[in-house]
Amino acid sequence: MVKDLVEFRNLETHFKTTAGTVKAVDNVSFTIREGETLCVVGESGCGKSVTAMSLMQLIESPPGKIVGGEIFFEGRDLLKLSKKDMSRIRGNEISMIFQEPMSSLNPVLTIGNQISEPLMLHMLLDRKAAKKRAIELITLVGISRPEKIFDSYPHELSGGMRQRIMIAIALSCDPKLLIADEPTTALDVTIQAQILDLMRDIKQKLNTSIMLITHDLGVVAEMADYVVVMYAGKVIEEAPVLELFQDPQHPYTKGLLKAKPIINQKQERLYSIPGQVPNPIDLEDNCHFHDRCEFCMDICKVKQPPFRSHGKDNHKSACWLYEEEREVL
Amino acid sequence: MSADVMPITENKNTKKAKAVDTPWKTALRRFTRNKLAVIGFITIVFMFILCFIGPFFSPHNLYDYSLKNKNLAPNVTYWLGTDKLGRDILLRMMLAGRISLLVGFVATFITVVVGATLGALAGFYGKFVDTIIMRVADIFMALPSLPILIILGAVLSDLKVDPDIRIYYLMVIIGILNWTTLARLVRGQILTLREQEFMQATEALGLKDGRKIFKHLLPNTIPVIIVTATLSVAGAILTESALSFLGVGVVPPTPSWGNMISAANNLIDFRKRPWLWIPPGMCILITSVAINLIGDGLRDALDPKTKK
Amino acid sequence: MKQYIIRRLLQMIPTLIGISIIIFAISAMVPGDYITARANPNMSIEKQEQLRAIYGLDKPDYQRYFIWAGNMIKGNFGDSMQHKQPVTTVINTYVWNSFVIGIFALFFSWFIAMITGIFSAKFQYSFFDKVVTLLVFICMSLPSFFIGLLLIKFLALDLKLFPVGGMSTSGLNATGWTYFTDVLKHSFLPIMVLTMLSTGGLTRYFRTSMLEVIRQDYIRTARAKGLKERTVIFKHAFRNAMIPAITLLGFELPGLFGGAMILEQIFAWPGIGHIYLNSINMRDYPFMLGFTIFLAVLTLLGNLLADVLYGIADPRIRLK
Amino acid sequence: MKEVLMQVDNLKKYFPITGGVFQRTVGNVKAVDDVSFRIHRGESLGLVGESGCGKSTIGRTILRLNEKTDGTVLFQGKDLYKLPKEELRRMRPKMQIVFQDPFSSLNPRIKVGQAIGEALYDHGVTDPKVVRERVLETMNICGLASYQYDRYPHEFSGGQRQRIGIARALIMNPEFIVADEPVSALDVSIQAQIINLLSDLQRDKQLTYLFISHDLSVVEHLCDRVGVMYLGSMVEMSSTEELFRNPLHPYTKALMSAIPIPDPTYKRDRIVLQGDIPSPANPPSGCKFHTRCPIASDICKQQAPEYRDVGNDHLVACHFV
Repeated sequence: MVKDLVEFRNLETHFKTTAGTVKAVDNVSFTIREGETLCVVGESGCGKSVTAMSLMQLIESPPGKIVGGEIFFEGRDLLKLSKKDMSRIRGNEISMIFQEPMSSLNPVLTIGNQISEPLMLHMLLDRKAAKKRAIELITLVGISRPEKIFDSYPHELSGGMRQRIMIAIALSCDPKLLIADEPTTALDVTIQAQILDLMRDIKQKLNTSIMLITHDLGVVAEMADYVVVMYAGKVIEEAPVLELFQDPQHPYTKGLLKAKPIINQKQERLYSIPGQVPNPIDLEDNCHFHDRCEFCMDICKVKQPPFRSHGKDNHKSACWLYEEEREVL
Repeated sequence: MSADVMPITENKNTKKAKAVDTPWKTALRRFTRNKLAVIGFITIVFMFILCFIGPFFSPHNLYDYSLKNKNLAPNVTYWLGTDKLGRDILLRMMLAGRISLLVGFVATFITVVVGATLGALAGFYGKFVDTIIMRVADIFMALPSLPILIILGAVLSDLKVDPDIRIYYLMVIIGILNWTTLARLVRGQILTLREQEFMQATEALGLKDGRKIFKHLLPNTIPVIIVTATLSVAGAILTESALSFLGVGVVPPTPSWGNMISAANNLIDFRKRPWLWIPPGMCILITSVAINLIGDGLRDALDPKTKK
Repeated sequence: MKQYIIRRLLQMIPTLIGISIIIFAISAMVPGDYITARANPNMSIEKQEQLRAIYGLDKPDYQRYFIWAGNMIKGNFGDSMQHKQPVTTVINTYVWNSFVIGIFALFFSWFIAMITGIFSAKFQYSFFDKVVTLLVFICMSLPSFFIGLLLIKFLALDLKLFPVGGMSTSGLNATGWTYFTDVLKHSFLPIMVLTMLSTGGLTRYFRTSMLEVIRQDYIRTARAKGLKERTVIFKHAFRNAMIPAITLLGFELPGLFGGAMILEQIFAWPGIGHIYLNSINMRDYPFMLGFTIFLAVLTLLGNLLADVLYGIADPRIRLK
Repeated sequence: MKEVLMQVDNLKKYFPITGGVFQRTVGNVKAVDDVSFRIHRGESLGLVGESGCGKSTIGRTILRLNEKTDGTVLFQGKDLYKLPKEELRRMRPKMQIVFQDPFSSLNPRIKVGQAIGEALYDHGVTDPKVVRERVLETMNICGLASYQYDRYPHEFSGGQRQRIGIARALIMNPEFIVADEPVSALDVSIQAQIINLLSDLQRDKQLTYLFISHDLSVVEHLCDRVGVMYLGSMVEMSSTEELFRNPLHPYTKALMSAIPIPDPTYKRDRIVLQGDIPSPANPPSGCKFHTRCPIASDICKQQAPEYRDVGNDHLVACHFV
């Protein structure tokens, strides 16, 4: 039976702003299984990045703070770990790559220096062994002339190559989980294809589970085994990738799938979800999508739909359409 | 006739027609939240009241040289004591404050007018105009400002300029000599603004030059000017007091905080009668700290990037 | 890099010419001159005329400018009337006294500014940060002469901790170690004031630079690698914050050699600043002009040094 | 054949690289390198390509927002680069532009209503009531509520700001609009709203578009003809239907196959181009694509291919087509 690697249970991460508290992550629960690629998909401001940063405990406080819930990693609740233990896990058992390759590497340190750092810290390698391992890693991520790259500076590399170096750094200590926060959004489409190929190839070789955060449904279809859809800080649907694309339940997921123009499938007029994402400050206890939803009923405006499976075992969603008792309380 | 555009569904939050908060209102709100800046503002207001209104309430007047109560320590009638001519130190300090504050603000006004115009010209017209102005700016930047000011002060003394008129020369000299910092900042701001897409939009819309400059470029440059001007007021006050202390700035009998402190050159006064020179010194210190606090508060309030 | 330096040096020439014209014009405006300033009543008019001729003061202004500028290019700044020695030798004798207090003040202010800047950026909005911000504002608005006088009054006169002024106790013609400690005691107050004056601005500069860097993505990457907070701050953040700060070293150059005119006057410190101030009072033109040009050249070289240091510190520019 | 609204011939735009002691020009970034095309009235031409291919530069240069290096640009038969400054200014309303970044394309210090309407004052409309009337009407067409007239840009979301940008261009009753990546910075659901708005406006106001984007699927939906660019040159151009049914240039094929399809069952053998996009400062010799082209051979290295019509108005620049 495949073991659960990470389990989020009722995670709450809030940000204090002058205009009020923003519930960036509002009671989020889902699990990542070993060797699986889980995609968290949603538009900007839905809390997908904050969820990942909460797992890594890189939330800058003030203004942000994890106010509730638990995050289990291999059975241990990370939120209860001491700062020292947590920093031993970061970059070692869980590692992360980010969206902007152009600014994610330190401009004044050489590539080699930045790859060797986690090796020397977590794997206790000396400088020479770390250099050897670093050169292996540079080759693993598909860059030629690794010795030259080892001594060069980030500004001498293109966006695509820098993202490969970020992946090399993340893989340096054979992590169990690789978090990728929109790794290809800032890249051109031909380079994006290379990076996605590389990530799939690495998953085969090292059997690392991947938590991929994206807003592009095309990337989800290509990479994901399991998908979690988020909107305004909440998980509104989760399902295996095939299930989600063929039989989406939540109106927002359906809307997203229809809104994207697809090559060779020309439509006369694009379906578009009206309105815009609600103001995140002091949202009421109701379905946050109600004012943009074409199936909106009275109950949606008043009460929050439960997040449950409706018939299929691992396909859950939070929408009153599938609930029996729908009269307004 | 209009296309069947979906009516934009207003959700509750954006609907309520809340008061329109203009960029200036948001800036004011941010400024008032910054405690240090507000303290600075209150201090400045107090200094102005002290110097410009205080003298009317003082029981003494400037011209009663009564030698019998000269060099008195602070007492109930003379709150800050008297000097060797029996003049009330508190009254003189207030009048001196008028001069120092006036010189500081007028000199800065001159710096702003010269610096902002030259900076705007260099930034907006570019190429030929830009190179000339920037070359001249290089020269002024390299000029050691304090020595030049002292030399000019000495020149004023040699030309036997009447003390009252001398103040105005002083304002012009201090004002003229540090226009370069503001000019560079304004030029830099205009160059960055011209790259912004909304300035290219004014070009695409075919707006006339006048509208481009006064409706788009200047309003977005004003924050930089306000912050730099505020900080340079403190600088101007410090410069004036230094020159006056060296005897080449505001020259007695016109009182200024600087030349009141030069009383400390006489060893006995320095040691025995600190009330002669410490209060004006404290005034300079407090005024310039307050102005710097306001300047920094303005920078945070007006800079759109800093989201506090 | 060499090409860049050559270009900058060539660009300095027109600027220097411009400066020399302005400085000469200002000093030419002064009605009196060295002779009238020193003229004692019994010196007859002809005597004064003769003296002026010797010093060449009787020629029209523009001619005097070309003579002066011509000599200067040949390195001859003319003789100081007051000290009866070439300006360059006068500068050489006194400049090192100013350099001593300048270099110590530079070291202390940079050291203090770096530490406070880093910690007040790291613990932004903390109590420490608020105190530091207030202190920074006070230091930045200190009138140099007033603070000098205050310290002399309280620390030297009242508490007798330090000598009132001068560089060494007169009459004590000791050598070696005792002389050294004596000078050290005398220099303590001037160095302290100089440090206070420059620490304010520097601390604010370091703090803003650190705050800017701490928000960058690569700091988040460093933390995501599990590095200790100390390494993240001192290795990753500090190195990047230092790059713009290094250029400030260049701007300190004029201060180091130019001396603090007002402070040296208050502390009677025999530095070049003090001499320069006297030369202005005494209308000693050759020295006055010569030293002002010296300061201007120092400022220009300082600016160049600042840009060169920036190129060396930042790999993105160094390789160009 | 419909009237040609915009005719561009051998357009070049080079950015000089300076070096040496006297800042002499030592090289050129060939952002736009000899590009020609025509846009007919009522048509929307798509310009597609990756970063550094020069599509945005073309958009700005044909409106003379930055100066060309060579070539001719005729708008309604008039050569924009020969017009005196004032006459060019008076022609501006006919040709407008919508920008990509919703946050930097609006002046933060003036009200939205003013931003949309102010240009009218400089083009003959003097009565404020008339201006306000036309602004409110245009805002309504673009899906903005009237009470938002007095609001400031910082109170709007990205999608709404794009609507303001479109209203600002639309109010001038333009005939030709350059849309420079208008939806790239927006989320998918908002993107669809703006795309629909643009196509509705084209239908209702008979607008002509030059639509610049890096997203082929958006271009396929909106445009009648599409040009694919690589490193400053046009590599292929044809009607949308023809291009997507029968792409000829290897780069176009690779570009299309690289786009992730939101359908997990969709299987295809994807062409993944190796290597990185070369720097426009020193482009490869001969055919610029030869360093990454799967079917490159010696001729591609020496000689740049001729950009020719292979029938059915399908232009392509490749030796092997």
